Amino acid sequence: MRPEIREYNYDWMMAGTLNAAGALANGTKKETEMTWRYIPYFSGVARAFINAGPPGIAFLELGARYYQNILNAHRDGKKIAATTFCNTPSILYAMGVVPATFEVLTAIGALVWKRGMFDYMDYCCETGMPETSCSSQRGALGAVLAGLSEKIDFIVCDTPGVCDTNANAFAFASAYMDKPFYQLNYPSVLGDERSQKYHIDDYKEMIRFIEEQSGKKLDYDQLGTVLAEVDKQDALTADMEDMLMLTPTPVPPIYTIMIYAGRFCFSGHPEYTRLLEIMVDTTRKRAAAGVPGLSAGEEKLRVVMCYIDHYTVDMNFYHYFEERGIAHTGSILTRNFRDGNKYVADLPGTSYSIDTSSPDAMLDSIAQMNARMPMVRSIRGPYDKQGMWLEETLACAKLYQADCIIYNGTPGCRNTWGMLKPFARDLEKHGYPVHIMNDDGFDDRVESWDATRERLDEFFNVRGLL
Amino acid sequence: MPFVAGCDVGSLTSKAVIMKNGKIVADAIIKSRARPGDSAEEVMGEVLGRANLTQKDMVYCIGTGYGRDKISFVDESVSEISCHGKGARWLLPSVETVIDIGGQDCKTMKIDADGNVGRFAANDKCASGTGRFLEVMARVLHVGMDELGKLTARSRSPITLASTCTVWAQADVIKYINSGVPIEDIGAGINTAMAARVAILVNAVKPSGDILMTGGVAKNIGVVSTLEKLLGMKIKKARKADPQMAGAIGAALLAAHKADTGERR
Amino acid sequence: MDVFYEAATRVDCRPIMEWKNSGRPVVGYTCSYTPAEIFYAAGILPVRLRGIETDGMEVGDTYFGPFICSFPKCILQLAGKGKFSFLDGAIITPGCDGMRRLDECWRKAGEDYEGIVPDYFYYFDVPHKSENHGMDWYLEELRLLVKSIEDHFHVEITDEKLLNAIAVFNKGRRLLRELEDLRSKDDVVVSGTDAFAAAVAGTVMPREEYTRYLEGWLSDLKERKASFSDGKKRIMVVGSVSDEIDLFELIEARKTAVVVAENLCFGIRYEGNEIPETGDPMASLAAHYLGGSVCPRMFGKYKERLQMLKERILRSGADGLIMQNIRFCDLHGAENALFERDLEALGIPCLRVEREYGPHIDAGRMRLRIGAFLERLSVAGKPAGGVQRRTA
Amino acid sequence: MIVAGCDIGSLTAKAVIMENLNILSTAVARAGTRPADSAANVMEKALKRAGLRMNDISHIVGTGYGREQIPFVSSVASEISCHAKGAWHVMPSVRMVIDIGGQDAKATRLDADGNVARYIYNDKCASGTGRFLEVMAEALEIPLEEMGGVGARSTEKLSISNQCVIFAETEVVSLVNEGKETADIINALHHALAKRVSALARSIEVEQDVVMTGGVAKNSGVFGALSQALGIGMKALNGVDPQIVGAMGAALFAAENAGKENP
Ligand SMILES: Nc1ncnc2c1ncn2[C@@H]1O[C@H](COP(=O)(O)OP(=O)(O)O)[C@@H](O)[C@H]1O
Ligand SMILES: Nc1ncnc2c1ncn2[C@@H]1O[C@H](COP(=O)(O)OP(=O)(O)O)[C@@H](O)[C@H]1O
Ligand code: SF4
Ligand code: SF4
Ligand code: SF4
Repeated sequence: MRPEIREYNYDWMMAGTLNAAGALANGTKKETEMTWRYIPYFSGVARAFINAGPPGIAFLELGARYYQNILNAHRDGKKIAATTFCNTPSILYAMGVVPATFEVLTAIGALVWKRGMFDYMDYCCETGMPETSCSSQRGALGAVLAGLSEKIDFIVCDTPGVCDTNANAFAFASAYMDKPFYQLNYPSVLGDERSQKYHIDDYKEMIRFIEEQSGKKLDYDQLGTVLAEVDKQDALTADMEDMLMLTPTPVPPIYTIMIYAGRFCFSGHPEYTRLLEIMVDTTRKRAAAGVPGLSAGEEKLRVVMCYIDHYTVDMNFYHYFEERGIAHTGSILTRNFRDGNKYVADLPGTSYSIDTSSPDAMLDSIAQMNARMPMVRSIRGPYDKQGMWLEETLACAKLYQADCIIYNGTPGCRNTWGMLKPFARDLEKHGYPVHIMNDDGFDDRVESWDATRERLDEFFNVRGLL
Repeated sequence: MPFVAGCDVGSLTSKAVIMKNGKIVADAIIKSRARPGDSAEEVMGEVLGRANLTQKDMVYCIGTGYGRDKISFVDESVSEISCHGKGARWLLPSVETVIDIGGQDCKTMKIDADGNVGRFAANDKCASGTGRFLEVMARVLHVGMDELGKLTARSRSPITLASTCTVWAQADVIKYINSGVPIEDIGAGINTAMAARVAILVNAVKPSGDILMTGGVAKNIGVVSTLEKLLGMKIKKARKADPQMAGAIGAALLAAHKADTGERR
Repeated sequence: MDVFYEAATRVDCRPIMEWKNSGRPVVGYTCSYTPAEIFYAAGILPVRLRGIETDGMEVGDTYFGPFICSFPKCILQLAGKGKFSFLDGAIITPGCDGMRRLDECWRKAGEDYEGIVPDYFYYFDVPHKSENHGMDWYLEELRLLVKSIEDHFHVEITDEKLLNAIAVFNKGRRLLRELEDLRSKDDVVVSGTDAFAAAVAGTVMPREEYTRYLEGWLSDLKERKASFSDGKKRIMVVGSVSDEIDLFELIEARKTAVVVAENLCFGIRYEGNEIPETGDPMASLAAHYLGGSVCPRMFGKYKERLQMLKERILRSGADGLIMQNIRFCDLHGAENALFERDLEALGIPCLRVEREYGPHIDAGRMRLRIGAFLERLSVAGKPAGGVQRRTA
Repeated sequence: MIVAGCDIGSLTAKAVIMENLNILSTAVARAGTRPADSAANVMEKALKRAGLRMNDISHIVGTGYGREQIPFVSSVASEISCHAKGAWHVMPSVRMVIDIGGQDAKATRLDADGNVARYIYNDKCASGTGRFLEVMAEALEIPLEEMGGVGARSTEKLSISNQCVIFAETEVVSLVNEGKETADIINALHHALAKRVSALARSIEVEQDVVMTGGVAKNSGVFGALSQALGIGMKALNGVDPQIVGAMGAALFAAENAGKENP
């Protein structure tokens, strides 16, 4: 790691940058000019969010708050738990613990910094994490291992049984720094009684672990409040989803990332509800006024991302969709699999519902919700089994009227790359052109954006889509 | 006093050194041939010629390098990791950490006061951490090996390159050339990709004390200077001899030790 | 010994084919979390699946993506080439992500290559934790497995048969333990290559035949005077799944080292822990196979594994550890790094290498790394301040 | 109407001039560092052979790596489309085109109308590409053109397992050290490459007829080994140099475009 990078506290740096960007919208012209100079590498991204209107600004503020919470945690007498994006932070909020979600931190870093998270990723390898491991954890983990972030107190991870490389990153962090560790573990099936019970047993034990680590008992009133908030958020997200279904969609591509990034950072937190409200409101207005979601004006094509998006400098990926008139109808991360959502109709038994009537009902609800977070829901079992990746992708492609399906991930993702070729083949058999992006969503050294873009262009042209 | 020899048959170059009383009598370096046996004969012939000696004058001879098991005239063969450790110590007595980058391998090691190797790490991943990577890239850029190293200093904004694959990086490089990116920025990007890969390996052994680079890539000033930046440490210069010769020198020193302890043939 | 070498180096070795030709079923499994006793109790030969003898990866690469460890790819390659045609069944376990995707890849390959998917193809869902509900889940999985074997093969697996199977397997465990003890002595009478071949053979041979041979061989060994360890460095091999005899040969080729122990899932790793031969056999099997927790797929148990490794180093008197991981095996790759950090701090020299699996290994590169490591050990002498060996 | 296609690859530049779907002339030249120069050079060659001048050509389509840098083209098309187009034009029964060039390998499936149904590139490694053979030819000190012939004389079966070009090179060097025959090593290389490419083709399902295009198709050793690996006898594109198929496809697109412009 470059010595100059060692000089800055990572969280502080990020909080500062995001704060500055968020404040831009209200600043005077002169202040704005100053700030652009202060955050030169971030300007592309920040402009993208600011141009997205009130939701974008709210999102930047939310991001800043996220880092700020981490920075202030210990001062405020709170513990920090390192965790994964597919472990809902709502339980941590209910228990007064501050989440530090590696994948989110890496993605934001990759967007914000000119050099991406390269230095941190590489530092992680220096400590012994394999270079072949998933970059989404490696970035933030590198900063943590290098001691450049606020110290974390314990680790809760929920990918064992679903994604080795992810789970392994957290297990490594725990062993390397000697921090307490709890793993939620998922069976390869979903929806049957046995696995439902397993989810709950496992979740209860996790709560015991968090209680022990934080020194605070779970307060069910608090949990009830948080779940009620999640309930609202789910309904708002469902509204967004409905609007994504419209052709042409009034939802700009960049909104999809805000939906899930918000959820991964602030599920159950009123701040996220506010963000969603602003988004729904803005989108409704757009729809009413006939303003298309795409800056290109015309919607030429609709895409379902069957996995994650591409997060590198300057939001290139989202701009690309905007400019070419391609509607982004969400990725595996966008959806929440709440009962009653349209896309779960074709996926019986694989959704959850929220019931706050009793402490037990609340626990069951949150455990089942957690077991249906992105990825841990759909890539836990063989892809062609009931409710898993193939059925889910097809259900979404149908409902969102996708013209084609695109995969993007990271080379570290053994789990999806292990089945991707047959999976793509099956999707093609169902009549969907499939493009497999060969890059790393978090590390554009693996494939430059130019090369990635060329391949995308080629796909759309050769397959006669654009 | 006895003459001893070290012969380092690498994948790209073959080196031979004749030493006496801890001093170099003669050295030679040639481009490796397809068969290591041939390379060894040739480079040894060359160095013997320069010193005006014959193979019989060598009391003990140690072979090292990629082709070490194919050299007919040596008494023994030792891995290049151990030889580079010894050689580095001779080149710079204060050295504790050695980085050796040759044609097809990159190794970093800690050495003790006698030049014995302790912890070491080697690049097992991709060809991009090797000298061969630089050669391929230099060819694409139509510059010489020397010149490639000098590009870093001239560059203002180096490109970022996939450091994971030589051949794919080559594709990116061609793309950058095509789109008119200045050659120094491309070259600097190449050196940086290489240095980044090496830095990971260096830090894996926890560098301490004086650091020395051996092997041919030590001559690439772009890689060296970027590596210094990444590590935040200075890399010492070897003045006594060409760092590319370190393996052969180490082999000769080990040979001298064998000769001293009476293990002559 | 020849029997062991044959079994360890040939996919369709004689013992398997003899069993098969006598009309009895053979079932393959992929990972050591599958209790072989259950198959034995059902009159089925359990055979650990391997990837040796592949000379290309065209089938493996057709279905698996590029970033997958070469071990499951090699298994698929062999399957695609019809080398597993002797299998009546296969058990896929989510040992690691590459391994569990063998389920889809093998089935999909079956759409293209006729007859390569055994009639009985079963996904055995092993949890990643052995506490409470994890153990319950595993136990239930065992019951489901038993039930499905009974249904498919028309057999009955009684507790009595299971207890008997456990006893038979325990005998092998005791013998392997004896072998371990022999290797731990100051004078080692057996090369690591031979010992490993014997261990690997145990994962494919019919158990009774195996124990018979093992017993005979051990009694020969006990008579042996010749020492393999004279002036050599004692090595322990750990890391990724390995059944590669060549790797051990490579280490011992220069005659400066002898492999005295390994911590590999094909090697002698479960020795010592015998399974109770009375009581509830299913519960005992579950406790043994899941509770054993010796592999990094059981997340969060690093300290336990480090402790176990230290004890094994102590017992075997290893001078140094060779830690290998197959490329893209994150689990062992990361754990090796931790082991290296913690063991080097104790003065135990470690070599960490990344490699391809078996037939695809780059022997030249391995040889250099191992050679240099042995040179390091020979100057270092006994590790200063390191673990002092407990005298046997 | 006279049209042309110009294919600037990583290694070679190709040009084809056509009139009424008949080839007037073709040219292949080594590509330099600047695609614009390579294009001008190869185009000049083709024009000269056809006895034409640039002004005589009504439409030119560019393709290949350097397609964006060719100054004189009217439009561009991807190599995938061009190779498919060219191959289908020569042989309408073709359902799969395997194109191995210097920098990548691609398998493309076509429907009965010659439209691209699916395609796939080589995985992140270069070991299934022409570059692999180039590097090896250099290490073995033997001209590329002779590899096919030399490999055919092989008597002993060797295998080269390393997936990486650079590492495979050292594997080759060690085979040389062991005293292995060059013919056997080359044969092993052909099979190694063929196996990698066959995995590519199979993952999108192989359908007959299969043809091979791109420079590597000229290597009879690879052609044979790939047929073997696919378990399907590939068809030869009669009378057409496989290396120019991409440029020919581009010329065919040019004819279509020109047709649209001046019906
Ligand atoms: N003059 C030079 N300037 C910069 N780099 C050089 C120079 N000469 C050689 N190199 C680099 O050194 C490498 C060869 O190193 P060497 O130690 O001779 O390898 P080996 O021992 O494997 O043959 C070449 O690949 C090249 O990258
Ligand atoms: N005459 C030949 N005989 C055998 N192989 C050849 C011949 N000419 C070219 N090749 C092979 O073809 C490759 C170049 O193919 P080509 O289609 O021209 O590539 P590109 O379009 O990328 O420039 C070379 O890498 C080489 O392996
Ligand atoms: S599935 Fe892949 S991208 Fe997702 S968390 Fe795991 S490794 Fe990362
Ligand atoms: S290393 Fe562990 S997960 Fe892998 S095959 Fe062995 S026992 Fe199974
Ligand atoms: S990615 Fe490139 S350099 Fe790396 S192994 Fe493959 S061909 Fe070699």
